[in-house]
Amino acid sequence: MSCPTSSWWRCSCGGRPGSSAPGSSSVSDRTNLVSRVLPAVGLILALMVPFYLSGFWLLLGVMVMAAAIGAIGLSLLVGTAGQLSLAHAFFLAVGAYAYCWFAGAPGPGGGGITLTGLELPPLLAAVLAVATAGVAGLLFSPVAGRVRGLYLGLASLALVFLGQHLLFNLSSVTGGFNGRGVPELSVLGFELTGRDPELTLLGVPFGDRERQWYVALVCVVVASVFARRVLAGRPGRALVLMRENETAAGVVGVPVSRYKASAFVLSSMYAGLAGVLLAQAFQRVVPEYFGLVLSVEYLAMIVIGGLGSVTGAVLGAAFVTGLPSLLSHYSGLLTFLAEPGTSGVDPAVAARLVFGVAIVAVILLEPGGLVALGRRLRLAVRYRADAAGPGDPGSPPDPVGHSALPPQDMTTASS
Amino acid sequence: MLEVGRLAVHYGKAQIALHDVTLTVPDGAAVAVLGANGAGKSTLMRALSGALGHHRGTVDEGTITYDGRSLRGLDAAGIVAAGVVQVPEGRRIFTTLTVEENLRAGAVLVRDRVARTRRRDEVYELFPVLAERREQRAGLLSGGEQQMLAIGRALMSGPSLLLLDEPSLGLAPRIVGRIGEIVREINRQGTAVLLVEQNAAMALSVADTAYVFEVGRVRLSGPSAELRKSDEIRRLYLGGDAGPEQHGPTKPGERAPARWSA
Amino acid sequence: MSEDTILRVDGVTVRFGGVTALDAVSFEVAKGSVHAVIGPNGAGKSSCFNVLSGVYRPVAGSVRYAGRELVGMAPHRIAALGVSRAFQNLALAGDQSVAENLMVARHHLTRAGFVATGLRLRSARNEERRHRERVREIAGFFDLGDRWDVPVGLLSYGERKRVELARALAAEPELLLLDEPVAGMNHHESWAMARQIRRARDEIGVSVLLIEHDMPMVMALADRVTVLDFGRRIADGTPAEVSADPEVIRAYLGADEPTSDTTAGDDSANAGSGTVGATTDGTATDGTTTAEHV
Amino acid sequence: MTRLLELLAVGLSLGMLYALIAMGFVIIYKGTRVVNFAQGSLLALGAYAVARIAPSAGFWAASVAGIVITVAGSLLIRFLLSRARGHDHMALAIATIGVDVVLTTELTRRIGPDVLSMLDPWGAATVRLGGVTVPQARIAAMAVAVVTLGLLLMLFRYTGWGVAMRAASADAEAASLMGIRLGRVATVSWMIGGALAAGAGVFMSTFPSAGLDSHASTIALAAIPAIILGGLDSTHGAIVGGITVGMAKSLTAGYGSELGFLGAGFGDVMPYVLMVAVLMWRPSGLFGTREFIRV
Amino acid sequence: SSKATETADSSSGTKTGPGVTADTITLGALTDLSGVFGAQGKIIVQGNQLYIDKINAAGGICDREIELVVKDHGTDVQKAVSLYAETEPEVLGYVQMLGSPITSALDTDITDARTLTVATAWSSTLLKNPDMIVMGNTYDVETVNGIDHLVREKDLKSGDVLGHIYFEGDYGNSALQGSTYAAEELGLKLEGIQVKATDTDLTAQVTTLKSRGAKAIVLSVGPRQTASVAGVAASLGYDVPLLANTPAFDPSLLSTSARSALEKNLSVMTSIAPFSSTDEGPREVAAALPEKFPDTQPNSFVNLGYASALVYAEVLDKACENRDLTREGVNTAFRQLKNVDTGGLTSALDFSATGRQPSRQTYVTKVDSSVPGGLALQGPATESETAEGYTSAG
Ligand SMILES: Nc1ncnc2c1ncn2[C@@H]1O[C@H](COP(=O)(O)OP(=O)(O)OP(=O)(O)O)[C@@H](O)[C@H]1O
Ligand SMILES: Nc1ncnc2c1ncn2[C@@H]1O[C@H](COP(=O)(O)OP(=O)(O)OP(=O)(O)O)[C@@H](O)[C@H]1O
Ligand SMILES: [Mg+2]
Ligand SMILES: [Mg+2]
Repeated sequence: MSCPTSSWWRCSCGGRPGSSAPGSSSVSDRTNLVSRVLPAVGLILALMVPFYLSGFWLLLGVMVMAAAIGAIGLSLLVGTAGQLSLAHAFFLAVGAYAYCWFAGAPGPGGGGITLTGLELPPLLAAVLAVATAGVAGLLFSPVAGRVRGLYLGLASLALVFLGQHLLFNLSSVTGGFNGRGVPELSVLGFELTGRDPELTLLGVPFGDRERQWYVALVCVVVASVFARRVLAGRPGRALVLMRENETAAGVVGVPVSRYKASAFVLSSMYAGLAGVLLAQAFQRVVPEYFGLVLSVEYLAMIVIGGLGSVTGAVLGAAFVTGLPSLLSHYSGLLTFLAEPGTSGVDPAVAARLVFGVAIVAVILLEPGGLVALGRRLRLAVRYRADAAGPGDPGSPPDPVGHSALPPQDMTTASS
Repeated sequence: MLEVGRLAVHYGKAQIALHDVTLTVPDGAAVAVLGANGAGKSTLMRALSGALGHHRGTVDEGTITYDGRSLRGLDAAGIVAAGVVQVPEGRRIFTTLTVEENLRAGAVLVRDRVARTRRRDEVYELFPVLAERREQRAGLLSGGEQQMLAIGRALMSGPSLLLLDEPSLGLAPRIVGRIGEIVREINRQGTAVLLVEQNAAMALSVADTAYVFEVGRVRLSGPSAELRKSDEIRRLYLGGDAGPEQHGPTKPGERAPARWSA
Repeated sequence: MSEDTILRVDGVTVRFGGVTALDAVSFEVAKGSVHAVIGPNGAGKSSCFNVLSGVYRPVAGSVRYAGRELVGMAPHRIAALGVSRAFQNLALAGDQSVAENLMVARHHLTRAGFVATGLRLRSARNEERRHRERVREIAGFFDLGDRWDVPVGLLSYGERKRVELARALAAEPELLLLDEPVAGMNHHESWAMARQIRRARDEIGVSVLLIEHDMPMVMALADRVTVLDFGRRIADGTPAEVSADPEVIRAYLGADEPTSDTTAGDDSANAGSGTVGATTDGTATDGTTTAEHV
Repeated sequence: MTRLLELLAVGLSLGMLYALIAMGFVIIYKGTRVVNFAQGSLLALGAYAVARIAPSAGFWAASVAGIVITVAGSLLIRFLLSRARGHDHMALAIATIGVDVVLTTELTRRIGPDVLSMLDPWGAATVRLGGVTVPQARIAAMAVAVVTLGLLLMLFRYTGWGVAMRAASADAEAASLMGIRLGRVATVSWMIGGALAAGAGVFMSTFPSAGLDSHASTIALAAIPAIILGGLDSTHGAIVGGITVGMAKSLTAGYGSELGFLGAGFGDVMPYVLMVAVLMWRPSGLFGTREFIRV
Repeated sequence: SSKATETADSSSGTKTGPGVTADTITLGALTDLSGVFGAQGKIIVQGNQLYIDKINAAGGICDREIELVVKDHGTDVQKAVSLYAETEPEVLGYVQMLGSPITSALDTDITDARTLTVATAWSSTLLKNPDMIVMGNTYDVETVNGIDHLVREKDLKSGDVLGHIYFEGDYGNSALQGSTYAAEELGLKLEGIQVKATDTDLTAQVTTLKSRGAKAIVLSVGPRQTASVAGVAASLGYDVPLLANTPAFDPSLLSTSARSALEKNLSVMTSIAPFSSTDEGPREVAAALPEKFPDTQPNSFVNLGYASALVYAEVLDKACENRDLTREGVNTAFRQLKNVDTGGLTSALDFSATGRQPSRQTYVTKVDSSVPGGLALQGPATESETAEGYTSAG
């Protein structure tokens, strides 16, 4: 098999690093159980979080979940469909700003700007914002028809710069440099992401962060289940073959340009949703945020998590979004570090250094990302458990294959 | 002389591909390896040429020595430097390079410019179509042309042991014949050859000895002439022209799927 | 086009820069037949398949299939018409299992889109189940049953080749294009494969257009053979006729014993610019344009 | 008219800088297929080393030391990447982001609020060429870029390096089966890339720039359109791309008020617009290796 | 549930709120220590620290010690927002918040939570936030005063072309508002060019201004850009006065090749006194800095940090007087400060009304490498006639 040169994302054919070993069906019962029970337990824990943790943690959680949605979208596009994109920040911005514009009220903004806005019901505005992001993706997808691989990735970067330029300059929509405030998401006067009306559950006041947590949780669960199913089903298979060999995919019956467009649309809709949620968390959207660094961070999320995997995208989002905050939150505990303000290595610098090292470490340990790392650890544990159990651990598993020669004694003429 | 002793190889997690394989290629000899799909022939080649790592495979035990020197610890480039060169399965030509550059890439270890040019001309002589296409991107060649290029490229380094993994794959009968001749010719000039082939007739006509692999083990081995006479070999690898009906599915009892009606 | 002709290729010409890969090639494939295309390496056989499956657009000529013109049609539309192809150089998704690789061939037979799949609507679930069963059956037919869950990248070359074939058949085609289906298989395996191809024709009723260098197999399997050399058709006829054709022997077989797949000597390696086969209708084209990927 | 000429000269001089930066990216990509996101911080590392050493040892000795240090840095990255289990180029590229974070953070801490001077011999000197002024430092940058390109061309022509590099990046396994030492190819690519980064870092911090400050590493990103324009794996593409981007920037900045309708600050977007336009015309840049799939 | 709800309880007659206990008052500083503005952030933190040390040594405020919680956002908006959420419940307010994208993003949070915050920037948009402390006059007023100075002292005449090179964003826009106003008032033709922080070679911009015949250039950029402009202008033989806003100069520029050009032509307009000022406040800073932070080079940003903490302390003193250390109380106290004397660190500050400049007086300083900090005061802070008629649009 010769290497399709379009596979910019790995060097050669043969087994994909970290792809699952064959013959795992023997343990599928157990893994099935684990894969069913684990998410349920996780979900219950996630539902309980707002009753126990403070605003900082809730906000961190909301940001991680929002990023996870964005990362799932990007993973669909890059990992599954093989369309490298660095334009994700742009689509996030489209979602965030479109929501603000659809739901926002006209009026004076900062710096002498008069803002416009449609004052639509927030939920409708959110749906429209996601749709707008999808349309933006659709409009960009023809470029992917012509430009491939890394070139496509870096070409899409142009969208980020163009986008930021627009955000700064279209100030009646975006508020310009100072951005614009984010209307609360609400249904019939009940704010899903704000504080109005006041609400107390089991003695815990349910303010904006608590509510946002649940909104984000619902979104992330729906988004990941949806993505997982798409990947396992008909569209997913078509996208994967398109990634591996575009021409062959067409011949096999996959309408390639339509699928490319669909991948861009779906991915940017995910980004749009992530943008809406992030806007809720920030309560103000500023153009500065939606830059190159953000795009690269999303790429880092899906690679660190494991390309093409939904779980990976979520893990990667937690890693890239959560880790720096956690590190700086706890870096104060490292008392041997210099005081902030001195020129030594202070906690802030240490946190950043650790973050950088962590990125390198994850990838060196497992280029397949956190999912692959997790899978490997699980396998290692299982092997150890199996070895301790009955059966002969030393005997090699049956080589797979089939016999061509009938088992029949034949004089071996040895040389 | 290449000596492989009790070689065992596995891929990834416990996918055993070779088991207790012992085999020798005497200096200047031509040895053929036959076997069904998945028998482990390519795995053997990869183990010899140091390419297993690229497939997440590892040698578990056994020895590989060439001229008394162990190849097991060497990387692929080191093995080439020792004179052992492989034509990989599936051609693996450099698709973005031109034909000429592919040949040049095969000769990176050859310092002598004159020798390089001479070998290149020899390759062009062997495969004139490559000379016609010398400026074309290799990836655009036809399947058979790519196969010729893969063989030519391996010849460029002037190996003392040539490992050929299905060199006749996808070649027209006339060229297959020529490949056989070429291999014989290379061999006559002193290069030892280890040849994996599905075209058993050609392989046995070229090789002095042959090994038959089955599910990761050496099932049979012996002089080509003797193996040629074996009924089993004739039936499975050479075939008296029996026609398709003589060859049932490899597993009995498979029904043909009925016509699909949606 | 007569009732029992499923495919008619007429005067197809393909050029790449200076290379004329196909030069006014014409032939017909009868419905329910196995039709072989043979010829030396680089003769233009795969390019011909690329035209049939919509990958290359010829500068001249037409391809009629079941009453439709295929030239200019997008590859996926051609696939939807029931033309399916197995590639010479495997084109599988390496990290996907055999199952997924075969299922993708059902694309044009299935409907579930992003929304239906993502929401796991009943229709999508049923469809998936029905087609999976069927595909499993086809995998069994190609002896891939026990490889069902294995990622294709971990299979040996010959096994992958079988997956490629199974995928082509899994598309439930009317016309099956097979590009060197038995390359990389040993004698026994080749014949087993030949048998499967014949059974597919006999029992499922597909028409087969086949490129192959394994002459004994072509002789045994094909009802009719077209021979290409340097992009031109040099012969067309029954296997017996073709293999006796001196032009074919000179350009392709290179031996006096045409059906032998063993060694043979031929020194005139590059004597291919011989006369055009008798039946070539030689539609002249000026064609300064090159063929393009579509 | 003179204004146009002047702006073109400015663009050329700015373009030389981008060309140097771009060339570093290109060499590493060519040899290893890794897009080195740490190139920016390597640049800053080189300039930082020169700035620290120059006061005691003089500019030239400091430059040599700076190159050595940067090459050591880039070899460290290469070593780290070689430890990775697998050869997924994307993953490796992301790993270089990690390296970049570490290096940038540490350099920012060390540079502090300072703007460090290179103490280079050119200073603020300029030459007049046909009525337009070009800084000497930029002429030196141009000389370095052209000489490097020349040396690389010679290297590629008279040794197997060019082919070996391209073969290694086309198919690593097959290349190693041909006796190409992947490790050595990678090492040499990273060394050249590192040395170029140091050079670019120095010229980035000489006149008409003020010197090196803690923002330095972000500036390398401005060279991205140059790399793509020219073709990711083409060294002369890097030079052409660099000059094109320099021209585009200087012209849009110079005619900013005439182009006011495009919004303020369009000069930074212009190279990207140009880049996309070129890609739509030639999907692999002006000189990049064309990608294709044949079935 | 283990999650506590916050209550503002009172003890010993003084009402308290978040960030205040019986013996400490906790203040936050959200700044950049590791990112692109890390260097500046660090120095301002040092200034904060110096003054807080002084207060604590003198027994604190309201019998409480002042504690400073420093958090690094690395100029990353997302991180800043989450750091704000993290620190907000534990602090009374912020003695420093660096970076205008960040102050913009947190604008509403700050008003919601009523955390009195010193914005370490001078854009006019900050003025409308009732809980924001701006240390001096905003960039627009600074610029108006500066241009007026050019006209009075540097032979700039009505009808002349005035160049203005500015960053995109709040800083540049704010300054541009000022220069637009001043140009109109003084009959100048304004030629504005926007640049980015990543532009370090401003040859094209200077060439353009030269060909347009600009007689002076206002610089609302970063130090590197300032040096580049000065250097390029000198090499082109383009000898015009340059006028820089507060953030556009850093003393380390004096070790670059642009030094002589800067010394010759650059004046810096600022409401923060230069390090070399001989007033009481700056002298105090100059004496304290080498003791605690011997590595830090003299820089007027230390004065800024010091003055910020000083103003905050004044607010707290007032609040203590009012016996109300809740956030509302602190804000009330803040608005009662009509005339804060920073000992010459800044011009006198009046915070009594939201939306108004705390000060309309600006120092004119000149580059002088012989004095610590590189800037020499040219006289007391003054408000120009032109500026008197100006009101910020923000
Ligand atoms: N990269 C790999 N990872 C895991 N298993 C592999 C890998 N490559 C091959 N195998 C398995 O090892 C066995 C031997 O494969 P090998 O490629 O050596 O067969 P072969 O004899 O060359 O067959 P063919 O004639 O089809 O090329 C097969 O069962 C195959 O599935
Ligand atoms: N896309 C292309 N660009 C340039 N040349 C091409 C292209 N496709 C095919 N060719 C050339 O056209 C000729 C015919 O190629 P084709 O693949 O059709 O041959 P083939 O008959 O299938 O040969 P084989 O039996 O070796 O597979 C070859 O010389 C090949 O180099
Ligand atoms: Mg094999
Ligand atoms: Mg072919």
